[in-house]
Amino acid sequence: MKTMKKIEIIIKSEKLEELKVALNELGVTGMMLTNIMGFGNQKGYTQTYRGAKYTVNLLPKVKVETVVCDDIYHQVLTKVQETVATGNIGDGKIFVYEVAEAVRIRTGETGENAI
Amino acid sequence: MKTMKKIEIIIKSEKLEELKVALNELGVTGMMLTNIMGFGNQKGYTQTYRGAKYTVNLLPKVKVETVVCDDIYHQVLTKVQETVATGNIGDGKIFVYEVAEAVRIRTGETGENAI
Amino acid sequence: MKTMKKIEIIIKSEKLEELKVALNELGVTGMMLTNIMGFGNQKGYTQTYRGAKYTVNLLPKVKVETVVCDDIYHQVLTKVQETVATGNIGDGKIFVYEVAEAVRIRTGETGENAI
Amino acid sequence: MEIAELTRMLDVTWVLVAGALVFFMQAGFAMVETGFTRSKNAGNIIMKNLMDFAIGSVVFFVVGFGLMFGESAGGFVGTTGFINPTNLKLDIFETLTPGTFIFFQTVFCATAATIVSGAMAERTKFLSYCVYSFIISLVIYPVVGHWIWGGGWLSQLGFVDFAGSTVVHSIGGWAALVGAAILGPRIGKYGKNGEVNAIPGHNIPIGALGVFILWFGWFGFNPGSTLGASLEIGHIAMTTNLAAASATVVVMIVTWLTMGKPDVSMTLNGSLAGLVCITAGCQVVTMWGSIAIGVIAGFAVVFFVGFFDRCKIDDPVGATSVHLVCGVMGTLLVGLFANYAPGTENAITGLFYGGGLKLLGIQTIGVAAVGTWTVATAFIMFTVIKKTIGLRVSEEEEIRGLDVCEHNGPAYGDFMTKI
Amino acid sequence: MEIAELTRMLDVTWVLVAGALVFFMQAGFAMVETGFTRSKNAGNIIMKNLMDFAIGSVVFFVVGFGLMFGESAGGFVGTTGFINPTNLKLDIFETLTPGTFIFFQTVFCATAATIVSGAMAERTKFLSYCVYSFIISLVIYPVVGHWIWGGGWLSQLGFVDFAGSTVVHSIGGWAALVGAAILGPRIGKYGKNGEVNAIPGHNIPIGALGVFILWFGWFGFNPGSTLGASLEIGHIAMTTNLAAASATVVVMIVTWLTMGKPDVSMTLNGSLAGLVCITAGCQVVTMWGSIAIGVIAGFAVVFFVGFFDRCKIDDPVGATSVHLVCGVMGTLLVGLFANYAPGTENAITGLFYGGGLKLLGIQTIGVAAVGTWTVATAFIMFTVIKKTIGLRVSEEEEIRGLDVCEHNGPAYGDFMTKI
Amino acid sequence: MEIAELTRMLDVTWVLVAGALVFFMQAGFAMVETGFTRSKNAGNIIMKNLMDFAIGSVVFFVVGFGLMFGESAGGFVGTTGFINPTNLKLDIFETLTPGTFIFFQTVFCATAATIVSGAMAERTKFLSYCVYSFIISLVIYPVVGHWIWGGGWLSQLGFVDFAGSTVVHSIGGWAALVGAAILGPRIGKYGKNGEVNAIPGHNIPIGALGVFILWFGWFGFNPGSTLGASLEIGHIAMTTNLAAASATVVVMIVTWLTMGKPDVSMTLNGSLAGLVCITAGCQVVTMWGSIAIGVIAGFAVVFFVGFFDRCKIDDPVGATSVHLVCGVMGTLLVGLFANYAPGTENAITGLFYGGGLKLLGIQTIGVAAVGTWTVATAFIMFTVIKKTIGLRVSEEEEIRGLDVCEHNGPAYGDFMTKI
Ligand SMILES: Nc1ncnc2c1ncn2[C@@H]1O[C@H](COP(=O)(O)OP(=O)(O)O)[C@@H](O)[C@H]1O
Ligand SMILES: Nc1ncnc2c1ncn2[C@@H]1O[C@H](COP(=O)(O)OP(=O)(O)O)[C@@H](O)[C@H]1O
Ligand SMILES: Nc1ncnc2c1ncn2[C@@H]1O[C@H](COP(=O)(O)OP(=O)(O)O)[C@@H](O)[C@H]1O
Repeated sequence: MKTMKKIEIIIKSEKLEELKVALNELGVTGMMLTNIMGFGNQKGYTQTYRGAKYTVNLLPKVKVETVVCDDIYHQVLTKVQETVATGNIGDGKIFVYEVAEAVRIRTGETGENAI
Repeated sequence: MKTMKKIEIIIKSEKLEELKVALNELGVTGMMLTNIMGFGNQKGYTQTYRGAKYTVNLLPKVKVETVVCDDIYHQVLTKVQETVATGNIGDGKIFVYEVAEAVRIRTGETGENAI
Repeated sequence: MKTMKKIEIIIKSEKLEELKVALNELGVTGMMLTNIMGFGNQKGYTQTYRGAKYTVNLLPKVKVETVVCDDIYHQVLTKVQETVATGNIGDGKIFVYEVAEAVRIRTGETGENAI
Repeated sequence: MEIAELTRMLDVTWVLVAGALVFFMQAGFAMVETGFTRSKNAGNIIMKNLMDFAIGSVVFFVVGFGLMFGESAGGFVGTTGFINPTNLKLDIFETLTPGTFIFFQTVFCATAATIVSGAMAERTKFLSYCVYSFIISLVIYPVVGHWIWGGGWLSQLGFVDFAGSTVVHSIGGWAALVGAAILGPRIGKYGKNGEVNAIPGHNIPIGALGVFILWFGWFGFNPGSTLGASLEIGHIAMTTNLAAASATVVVMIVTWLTMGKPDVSMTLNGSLAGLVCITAGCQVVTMWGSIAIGVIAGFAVVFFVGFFDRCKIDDPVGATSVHLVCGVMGTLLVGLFANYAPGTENAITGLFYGGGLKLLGIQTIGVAAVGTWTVATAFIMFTVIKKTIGLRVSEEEEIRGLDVCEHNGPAYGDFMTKI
Repeated sequence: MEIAELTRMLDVTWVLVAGALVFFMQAGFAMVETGFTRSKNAGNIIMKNLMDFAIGSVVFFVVGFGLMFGESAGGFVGTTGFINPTNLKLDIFETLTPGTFIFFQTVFCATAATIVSGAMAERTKFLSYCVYSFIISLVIYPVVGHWIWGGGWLSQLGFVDFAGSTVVHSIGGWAALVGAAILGPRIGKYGKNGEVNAIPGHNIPIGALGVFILWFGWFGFNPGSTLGASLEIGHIAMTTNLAAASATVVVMIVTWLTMGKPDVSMTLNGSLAGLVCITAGCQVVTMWGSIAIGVIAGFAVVFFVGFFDRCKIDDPVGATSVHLVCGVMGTLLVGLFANYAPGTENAITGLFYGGGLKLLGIQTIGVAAVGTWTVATAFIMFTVIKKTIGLRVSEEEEIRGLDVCEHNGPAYGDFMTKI
Repeated sequence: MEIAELTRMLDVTWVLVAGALVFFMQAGFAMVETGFTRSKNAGNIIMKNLMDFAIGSVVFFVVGFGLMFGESAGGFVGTTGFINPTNLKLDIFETLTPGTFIFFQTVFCATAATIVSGAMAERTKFLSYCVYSFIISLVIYPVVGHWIWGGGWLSQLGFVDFAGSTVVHSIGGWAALVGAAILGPRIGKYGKNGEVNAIPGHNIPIGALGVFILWFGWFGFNPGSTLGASLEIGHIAMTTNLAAASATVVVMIVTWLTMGKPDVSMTLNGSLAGLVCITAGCQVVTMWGSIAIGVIAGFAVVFFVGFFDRCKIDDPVGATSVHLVCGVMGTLLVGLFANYAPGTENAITGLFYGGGLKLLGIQTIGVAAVGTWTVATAFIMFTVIKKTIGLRVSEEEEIRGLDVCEHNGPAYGDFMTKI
């Protein structure tokens, strides 16, 4: 049985459209998008509200998760990195995890067939 | 030491109540619910706003995560699939991951005792 | 190659500030914060709206995720538990997962160098 | 300029301003109903409030006004003045001009019509609602209007409904009750074991704004019903305000004592309850009478919101408790509290001021007659709609929300909604 | 007190109340424009609506009023009354007092100015918008105002624009059109293959509230344009209301038939279209005439929203379709539907009532002249702004949102927004 | 009809309409305060605004009015007219009728009362706020009202406060200051190292709507304070509008220059600052005087918002800077800018127009006296409340939000809020 990986991509929402296109081209079968607040090297910015300063150090990011078969996993990693990178701080991260099992609820299929 | 698994269930929010009941009956000790936007086989739909068409291809879904001991893991998988399946596109997916450790913050207990 | 872990911490939002400070002191390089609704030992509460009772058993929680190298992993676990614990129901949980790979999108660095 | 003409001008000016304030109540209703229901139906409820006014304005002009103020057929219904109501020879046209009077009557008709949308919110088919709007403004409201304000049989009996607790609010309320009952409750409102589940509103601030707008508009609704400049309008504004204020205080206290905490949306309903309840008698009761009426309205609205829930009639915004219950009660209370111009020819005196039971009897007859007419016609109307085009959206549409299914997408395109 | 003085007082009272209602339309514009655009720009659009009124109030007082009502230079522009407009010797000051008249004119000027913010929403630099506000209230509006309401050449021709379809709405609309065209569309509005992408508004309920507020304010705008107490105001309120109502119904039906579902925000635009379209003729057309005008406005607004999109002129809130198209059309339709005081000296009669083509010709000249003037001056103004301080924010600012980039953070600090 | 009676009717009509506009300001306050605070307390702030009006309406009718307008005890307080204020024999009842006058005074009293909720928002116990509302309308406001408008000692001195910069706004402002100081800042507002942390409001559009509503209502508040039809109301509307507009422009520029960007919520405060500041002198200053007053108000409000923060007095909506500072300043500026009816018997002339220091002196006495009285009584009241039922919610309640803890759940049931 081939194994599967979950790729978790943290990006700015501006890059989402491009990423979606890229992933579709690679043939990923699905994605989950979550709004998150990120904290990383990008240090946030300062705003003034009614004369009082406040620092916004949690920045809105989008977390894109997709589960893929091991075959295309490396391809996806490379393509995503290339698509999204601008070279600026705050470009984001990719984390990868092993997936122990996958089930398609509609049919009950499992493993690779489910994704 | 027995191991633990995280079960990640992506469903439509309509099915949430039933899923909650089912998981409770199985004796899961907790859940995390997240609003996500999903993209899968279900192709979205088209709306007309002021005469201009736009496609909604990201559909709102709920991600339900629960960490369970290996004992009940298979039971949970089967039950969830049965409870949620309607046979229609968009029913959702289940993904499973290994959990390396769990801690109950209140007491500091770890492993199986923590869940 | 040293491995990495993802630490997933579920807490009440009141504790978030303290947790952020603690994690920063430990030198974690980034975090992802997500709004979730949690269901656990804490049984929720009952509200009355226009004379009708309703039970709120999903409580708003914050999920804090951080990916760390194995070196500091144990340290983080202990520190977080100590910082956040109040001894009351609803203090939250920590779950840990193996990370198979990490990429810094900006530079393309991978593994430990990426986090 | 002669003094008579100047007087007319002042009459026209005042009634026009009052009419504009009453028009603005449409915004109030729209905001209350939007705020007290769920975000997935916000665009739909807006649209219903907009369309009942728009459709109603046209059909009331073309037909309704004639039925209400045309030459009377036995005190039951008007029979002339269709298509061109300005051609009617009404006395009031001599002072107010046709335009002003028709305008003022139009916004009153629209108030009755718009009450129903709240009670039937979150599950009614949009097309069916348009048909309902058409019919209430075409015939249901004008006929009762004829009885009471158009010189019909109830007005001849001596029935007192100064600004429309019965004509406007109870008609809207009865239709709302019948509609909500035939329609059935929203999915999930009542549990299998009979428990009542709360379905909280999504935007209390905008609902509260609606209540403030309505309260504001009521200073046109009640004082404007003098249909001309008058020294009485100050008194009317006071009774209106005191009834609303005391009802608000009572509901706040009652919910605090019986539900543990002062309930915001119910207290807002309380203000409306006081306003509806004083509407019939605002001119004929004393200021202390208005406080008493407000207090009674406050108790009533809390009780009846619970009562209708126990009857499994699901009224998301409390329209029946506010408009029907307090409309009826306000009309009856005139029979107790009226104390107008005592000792004069025009005296209107209720039981508590030595007027005996006569007025109370007349008020009861009026309430019963209007109730019978409205329940009967509304029942026929909603049943026919149900059997033909259908009254209710499908279960799937109800769950997904009417904005996405019946209109052009969500009302709040940018905000994330809770699980 | 003498009757003449009392008459003056009634005049003053009525016009002041009407003026306050017109002021309130500022809130209506702000809410419509906010609700129909995205949440990331909500604070900015609020600020623009606030500042055009604030800046405009001051400059119109200091300079604009003089250009509009000062001693005429050849019917083209006023030349006196700057700095201290109260010193002018206008006849109308004798009845309305200077304060009341200047106040009323100020709020009209501000209405014209505020129309533009909607069409240029979500991408215009705030500073540039302030400059624009300054100039339209300083000169663009007052000059046309002089032609039509200040005794200038168009009024001498017999041009009829009772409450300002042309003076107020078409000026705002022309400037909006020129501004939106020079500015270019929002990022993402038009696809590479020419497709039109919807960018839905973020808060339909508050947009709808804005429409209700505008409709309410229009009962000051149109009837108040009598500039004194008058028996005509009831008729004017009726024509105003019927036109708005019938336009609303028509748009609801047309969108339902052509787009599959009744479109909420477009129907709300429909109400405004009817209101704008009846504004020129509200006093001189019959009630049935107003219904006809409303119906035409309804069709027009739906067609032109699509039309401007096909021209790739991005107008987020439909301001050009509503104010320009219906403003122009409403003015022309006076030439067809006018039927005022037939048989008297003051008769104003359009083609359909046997008045021949004369009035229509005059109306056309007026529309053309105002269009030429406004397009020319607006073009110069926006081009100069573009070349100097720049008209548009940077791409990054547009994507992140104007609230964060041009002001002090998001308008909704607590709510999560969608991906 | 006689001319005298018709005049009375016009008086009554005008004052009633103005009173309704002033009532509507309650909606404005509710929206401003809701919009400028956090979503977790939105239902609570609504409820406070509603209840201070409801409670205040009743107690002012029963007791307050008598204290304000009853037979004077040495110019200090009224002593008759309790329970049944309509029985008083006031001259003004002869023109306005008791109902109209009491109504108008009620809505003014409620304005003073409602100011405080903003400054004490997001942490005050609801019960304590109800007690406060009761007391301010019962005694604190009526006593000062008696001094200045009830024929008391200040009015006899020649103190000028035409529409209530001192009576209404400074009373509300002083009470707000004392309340906010005794209550302490919200958790997290001031850092350990003395830094001021911003706690942004959650709904700027609705806050802006509130400002527009207030501005609109002010056209009742100021011109209506003529207490009868008058040719002066146009002038008053102009000074009101120009002051508000120029203050708005000034704040926009000042925040831009000093904070880097034009601040939306502060600019909105600027409009209110101008309105409050012109309220005392709106009738007695020239239009250019009103612009000057507006400019001063604009500078003041920006400075004092910062100043109170440096004093660690946490006023979430800027109520003290707007109502207290500009109320006091507006009253004093009358001493400089007054130029009313020069050369006549009724002349009121300030320093800048050759009136010398006398008026300024009287104004200062009035400001000081009202300040002393209000600070003293408010201090006692809030201290007693604090010692008995407690003034502030628990820390946990403050963090979770008052809507969930003190009422029946969140105000926005459907929207997800940020972390
Ligand atoms: N170690 C980490 N664990 C979890 N999330 C991280 C980690 N490092 C970064 N992130 C997430 O990735 C986002 C982008 O990271 P950042 O450090 O700004 O990128 P870059 O390294 O390209 O500058 C952060 O906002 C955060 O949400
Ligand atoms: N490979 C995948 N990786 C991540 N999420 C997925 C994947 N496939 C599906 N999903 C998620 O599951 C949801 C339902 O999937 P869908 O393909 O519509 O179900 P079905 O296969 O039953 O038609 C999607 O909206 C998406 O969020
Ligand atoms: N087995 C589990 N799987 C997933 N999430 C869990 C699990 N147990 C608890 N949680 C999450 O942790 C939160 C806190 O758990 P809770 O049981 O209330 O803590 P405690 O055990 O300290 O009382 C819950 O709201 C839930 O979101």
